[in-house]
Amino acid sequence: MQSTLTQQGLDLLIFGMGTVFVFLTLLVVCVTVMSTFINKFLGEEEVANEPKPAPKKAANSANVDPKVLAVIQQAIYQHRAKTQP
Amino acid sequence: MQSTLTQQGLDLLIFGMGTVFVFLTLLVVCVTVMSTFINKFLGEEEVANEPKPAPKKAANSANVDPKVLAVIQQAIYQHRAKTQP
Amino acid sequence: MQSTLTQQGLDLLIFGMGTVFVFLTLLVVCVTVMSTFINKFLGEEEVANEPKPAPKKAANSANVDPKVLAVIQQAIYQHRAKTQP
Amino acid sequence: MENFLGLWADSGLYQMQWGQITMMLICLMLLFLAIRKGFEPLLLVPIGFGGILANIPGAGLASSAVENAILGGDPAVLKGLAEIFALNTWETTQDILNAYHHAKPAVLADAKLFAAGADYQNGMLYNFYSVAIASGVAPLVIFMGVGAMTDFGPLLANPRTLFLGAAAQFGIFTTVLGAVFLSSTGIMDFSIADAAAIGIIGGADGPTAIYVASKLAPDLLGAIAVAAYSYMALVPMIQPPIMRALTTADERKIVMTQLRHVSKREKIFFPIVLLILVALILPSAAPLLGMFCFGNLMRECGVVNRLSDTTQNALINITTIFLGLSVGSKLAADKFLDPKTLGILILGVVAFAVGTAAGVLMAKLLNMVSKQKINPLIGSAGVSAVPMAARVSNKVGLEYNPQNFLLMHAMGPNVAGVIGSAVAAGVMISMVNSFLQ
Amino acid sequence: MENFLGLWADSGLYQMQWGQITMMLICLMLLFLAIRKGFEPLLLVPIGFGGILANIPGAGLASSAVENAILGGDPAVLKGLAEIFALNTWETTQDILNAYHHAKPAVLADAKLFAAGADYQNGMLYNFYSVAIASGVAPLVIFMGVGAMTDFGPLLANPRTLFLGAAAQFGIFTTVLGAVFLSSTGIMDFSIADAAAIGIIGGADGPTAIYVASKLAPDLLGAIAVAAYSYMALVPMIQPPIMRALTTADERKIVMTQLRHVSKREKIFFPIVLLILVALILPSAAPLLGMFCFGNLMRECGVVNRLSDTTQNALINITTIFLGLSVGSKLAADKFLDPKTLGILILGVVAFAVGTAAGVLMAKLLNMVSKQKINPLIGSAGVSAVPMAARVSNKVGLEYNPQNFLLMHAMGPNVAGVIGSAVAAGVMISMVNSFLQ
Amino acid sequence: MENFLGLWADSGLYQMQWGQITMMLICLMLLFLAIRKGFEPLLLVPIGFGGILANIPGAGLASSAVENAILGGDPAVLKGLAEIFALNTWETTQDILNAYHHAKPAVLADAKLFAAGADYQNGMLYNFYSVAIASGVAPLVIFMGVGAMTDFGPLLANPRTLFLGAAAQFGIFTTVLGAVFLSSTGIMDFSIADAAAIGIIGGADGPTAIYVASKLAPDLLGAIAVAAYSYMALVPMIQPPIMRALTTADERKIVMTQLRHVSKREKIFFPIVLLILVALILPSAAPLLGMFCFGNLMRECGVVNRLSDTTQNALINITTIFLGLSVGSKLAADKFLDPKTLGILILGVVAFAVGTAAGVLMAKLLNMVSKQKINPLIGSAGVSAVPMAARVSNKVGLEYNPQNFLLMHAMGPNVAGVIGSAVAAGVMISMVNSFLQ
Ligand code: NA
Ligand code: NA
Ligand code: NA
Repeated sequence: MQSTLTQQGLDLLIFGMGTVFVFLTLLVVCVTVMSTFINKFLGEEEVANEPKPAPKKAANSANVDPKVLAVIQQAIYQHRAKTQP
Repeated sequence: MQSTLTQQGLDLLIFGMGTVFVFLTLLVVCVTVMSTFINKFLGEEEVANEPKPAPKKAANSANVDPKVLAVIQQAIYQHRAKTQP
Repeated sequence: MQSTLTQQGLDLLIFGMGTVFVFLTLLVVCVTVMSTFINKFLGEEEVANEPKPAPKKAANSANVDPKVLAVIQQAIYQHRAKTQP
Repeated sequence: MENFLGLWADSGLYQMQWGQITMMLICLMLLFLAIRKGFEPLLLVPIGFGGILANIPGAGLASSAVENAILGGDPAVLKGLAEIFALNTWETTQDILNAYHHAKPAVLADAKLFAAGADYQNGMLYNFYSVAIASGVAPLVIFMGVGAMTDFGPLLANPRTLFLGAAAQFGIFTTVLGAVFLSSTGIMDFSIADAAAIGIIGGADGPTAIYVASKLAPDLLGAIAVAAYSYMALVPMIQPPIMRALTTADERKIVMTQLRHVSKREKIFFPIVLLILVALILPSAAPLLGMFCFGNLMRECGVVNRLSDTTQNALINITTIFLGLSVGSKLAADKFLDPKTLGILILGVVAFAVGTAAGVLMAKLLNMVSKQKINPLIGSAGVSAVPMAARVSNKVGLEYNPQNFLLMHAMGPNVAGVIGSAVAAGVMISMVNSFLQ
Repeated sequence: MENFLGLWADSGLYQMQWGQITMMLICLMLLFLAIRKGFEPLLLVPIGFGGILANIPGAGLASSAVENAILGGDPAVLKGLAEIFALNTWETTQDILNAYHHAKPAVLADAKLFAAGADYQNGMLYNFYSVAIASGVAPLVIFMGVGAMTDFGPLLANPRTLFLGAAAQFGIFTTVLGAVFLSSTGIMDFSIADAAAIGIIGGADGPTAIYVASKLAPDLLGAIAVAAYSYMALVPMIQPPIMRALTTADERKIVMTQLRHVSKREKIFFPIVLLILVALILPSAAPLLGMFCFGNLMRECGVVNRLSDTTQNALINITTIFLGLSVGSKLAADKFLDPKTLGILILGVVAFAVGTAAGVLMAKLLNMVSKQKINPLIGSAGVSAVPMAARVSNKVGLEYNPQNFLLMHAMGPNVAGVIGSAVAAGVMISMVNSFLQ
Repeated sequence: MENFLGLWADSGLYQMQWGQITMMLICLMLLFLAIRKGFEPLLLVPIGFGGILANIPGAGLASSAVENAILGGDPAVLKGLAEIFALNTWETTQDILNAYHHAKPAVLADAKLFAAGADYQNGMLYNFYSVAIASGVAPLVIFMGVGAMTDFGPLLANPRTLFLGAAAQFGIFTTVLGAVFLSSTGIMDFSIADAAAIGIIGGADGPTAIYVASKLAPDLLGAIAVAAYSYMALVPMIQPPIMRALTTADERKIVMTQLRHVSKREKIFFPIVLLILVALILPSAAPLLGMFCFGNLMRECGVVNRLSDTTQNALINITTIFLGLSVGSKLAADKFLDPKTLGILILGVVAFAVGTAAGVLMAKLLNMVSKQKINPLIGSAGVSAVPMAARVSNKVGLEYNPQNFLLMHAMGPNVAGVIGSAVAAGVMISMVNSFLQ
């Protein structure tokens, strides 16, 4: 039974939007349950197999003198220019 | 009409070399026109969406003490040896 | 002539293990001959087309003050966080 | 002399058609927008350049071996191909091209062997397209890379923002209706598959749009991708008026409570929970969301950093280059210079506008039923366009309260929008396929 | 309403089978072991994730276009395929699937064209598997990367340790016998090809195991790869008891003489010597050992550092991602949830144990005939499992003499084990192929 | 016992032929030149190593599945293949191999399915070659990378140097004539396609030579690539005598005016202008020059640095590895140990010499008609061989005037030579194809 084009468009709107909302609502529920479960039962004992990836760490900390940083940055550029093929 | 091998070789030489010269001559013309146009009408207002790529900048400037550079380079090697998998 | 499964398994064991031992024994011989030859005839004149790859060099040397290293490492992180897309 | 004439007849100038000139100018404009105006340059530079390559007359870079054989025009070859396509009568090479485009795979296989036998080869861009897009792999790898670059922290801290991401997908489906309307009124001629592929522009997510278009409407892929990326770049112009029109000054000044800290463990579990939900509810979204979750798990699990780094750098960059060139191969004049493209461009901007509005209105709706207020300006970020839309929310917010930084709050709906449009993509592919069977 | 039912019938929940749920739980456990317990995460994270994707009901991500066409269940399509497979009578779709799995390449080509004509496509993971593993390329590239990361210095300083690497391969071949025994007593049903593929788990080398399994027993690849990587991660638990049981306290305290300096030139010549030996003696090991030697030559020759760096980073990482996902595609329920998997897991641990014992005993044998004593604890490192097994030797050694650092000494047999199992792989592929002809 | 004999019969030593031993020695020499003498190591290390792999007897790494089936020698398989190739009578397997090499694609497809049905597989290097070179993609990607590494500043500052790059291509076409002459006098047997492919060695540009050879004379690709890279490495020995012979001491001391500053914008426009010129004049050069311009635009436009970086590093390195191994696969004894190879080596050095001379003479010609003098030593840089040839110009210049740094001036003709040989490649492919139709 081939429905008309308009009917198909309406179907897409209704069932598509419906699925999106159902899915994301379920996700809200699951995420809330998950977060509650983790924070309640598993405690804040962090998974620390490896240190936090470095770049992110750096993005927050800024305890290096900007002038020193500039010199080093320059040095790194030169170093790269020398070592890179 | 299949020409002989020698004829084909000569054709390649004449038309090939001809095309190379015609093409590169046209390129000389176009490039000259382009440069004149840009420098005359568009001014030297540089496209500066992003800073010049770093390595090139470094290749020209050399205002870091070579000794400091050596230390830092060493440090970078150690740092890499430590952080790289 | 399709031999039985057990026979095939035994064949694999005998000829497989045999090949492994023969091969690695030959490798021991070849490597010993090679090392002797190189160290005797070619001398220790190192192939020095390029400096030893940097990371390995660094892994052995440790003549940079760890505190300086820490600062520089930090600087590198910041540098990366700034320059990396 | 004969050779000289041959070279001249081979030259681009001799074979150039107006359509190709027009397309080259359009592609040059895309390059200008990308390089000078910063319009999503990572994609639009390769797309624009690929588009120029695709329109070089006589080079056939975007054509398959069979197309090149047909365009070659050798009578014996044409006759052979016509026989393979079971064409009894044909007048122009266009007839054979049409037969080729509608041929069944088994016939195509014969035609390919015939073209290879006559020494015709696939164009470079055609090969790139086949490997990168027709197989579906490039958009999926990009999605994996995007997953590896996405921090779900803000979304996990405030899961309600997922509703904003859901609402903004309204733009997708109303656009589908719009395309269907244009079609039923006879203004344009879009099939339901075309309409769905056009709608996904409203998802404001490049790889999703390319993935859906490659599945449902490969002919429109060029126009859809160009529209999607262009409008994503235009978000700072499209969204603010709509956001202002639908909110009061008081609403725009709402200060949201600071986001709670999200633990590493929550971030590790999230992609797995999302994947399982996809598996249970919507298998048709599994390729897109599966790769997305995989990238995110690699990022967050902390034990495969070297894989995650490569995914975020070398792998996504390489894929982007070939994806862009491949999309460019679909900017051939005969496909792009069509009234449909105009329709796609108009419908695309409608999609963005409706999605923006729906996101803002959903935020206002949530404020009616909830105590913890949401600044409706972050609703517009639900369309995706990461991170542009979130920045727009932040910027408009700062105009009304210079102390109110909405960026992190807007990142929640922003990444929710990515999930939302991937879900929408899954639904549409699944439903359209069932319509067509 | 019809559409809603369609969506529900399409949903994973509706189509989910117990096998798929079980496999998902198993894969989640693999992810847990990889992320929380550090079990070879670089491989087990992608494998586990790929396994979940492969078991999403209705998505068919791990199925070929023909399988998807059969599972689609359209009567006309089934009829067409049954005709192509020359099935006169068939009752369930399983009959057609069986015919598909036993079809000759020429028939398969027809079936593929038919499935493409009916608009069915290969699943994403199936494509990954075809490109990465069925072609053999991914394990070979990984092997090249491993070669580029391997320092043969310790082995060159003490070539006798190659005998330890040879002895440890005993685990491989006794396991083959074990599998054959299980089969001949009727407990399991392993062919000689299956037995050989299972035995290679004892090689303790992931890419070698995957390469051999893909050639000899693709159906068992998932279980074999999971067993190989899991046991490699369990080496610190499997090996020490065996090492202690077979050695006396005095033997464990043997202090080995410091390794001599190995010149750069020796390191450059070694991969070439090894390659030539392979060429002369065992061409069937040429792909694996050839790529390994190539990687190592790039590393040591000092003039192609940029190639070597890329091989060790971007290239091996990209390949690892797709290799892992591809292996995961073989964790489909119908393949993995089979008594054979249990047999593979049991035989795998036997292989590790026998290999460990053989390595230790070989070291003791060498001590009987040679003046320069070897600490038998480094014999266990001959199984490969680089660098885990060498670390275990070191750790156990330190327990008995806190000044006795065996790590560098153990690296010799450790890398010798890699060569040994690649040789064993070559022999087995060559012999099994001759059995089957 | 039977098995032992089988293993012995399988071993390389038993199957080794003199040709293979010779080729291995040649490849070892290539490795020696690359590693010890620094001859273009990035390419010659993979090529040399690939060449050894290709000549491992019995491994069939460089053979297709059909070739491996023929070489396997099973009577039933041979009979089946002979039927497919419609051979009524045949005596040796060589007859069937010949039939295979001349078969039409449709017949090849049947033969492939038959070989697959008999469980034969493509060798590893054959697969690499198919994917990397036969498809044309690897040389094009390398060209993109070279584009991303090229600074056109010196050329834009002094566009006249383009004429030097044009003149140096004279070496290409005279070598074509040379090859044709050898052929017409009966000394060698080169077709016009062979001659064109050999001539391109004079382009002094590796990827261009490989690209043209793969299109026009795949059988000669190994020898052509080896000659091209070897002579590029020998540029410091080949060029200086010619440069000295054709110039006076005064000419060599000419000091050129410093190059003007070139604006960023000119550099951005240049690849676009070049591309449009290619599109208008010479579509057959579009693949090579298109990718080259694309790489350069990514480099200069400044908004896609992450793509440009990856192109210059991970992507070009990965491609180089597989390109090199693939070229090595064409160093099989039966192809390389042929009088033609000797002819190619001789013609190649002639090409370099003529190109060098033509470049120098063109510089002198330009000096006759122009006021601003060019040091004719930079004319030799027009052959390409970037940046070796420019360095040679600089070095010879310094010998005669220690204050005269010609390096930057020589970079202009040097990169012009790359464009010139890509143009020549386009013309030759286009003209040879028209000859053959
Ligand atoms: Na979206
Ligand atoms: Na091993
Ligand atoms: Na050149």
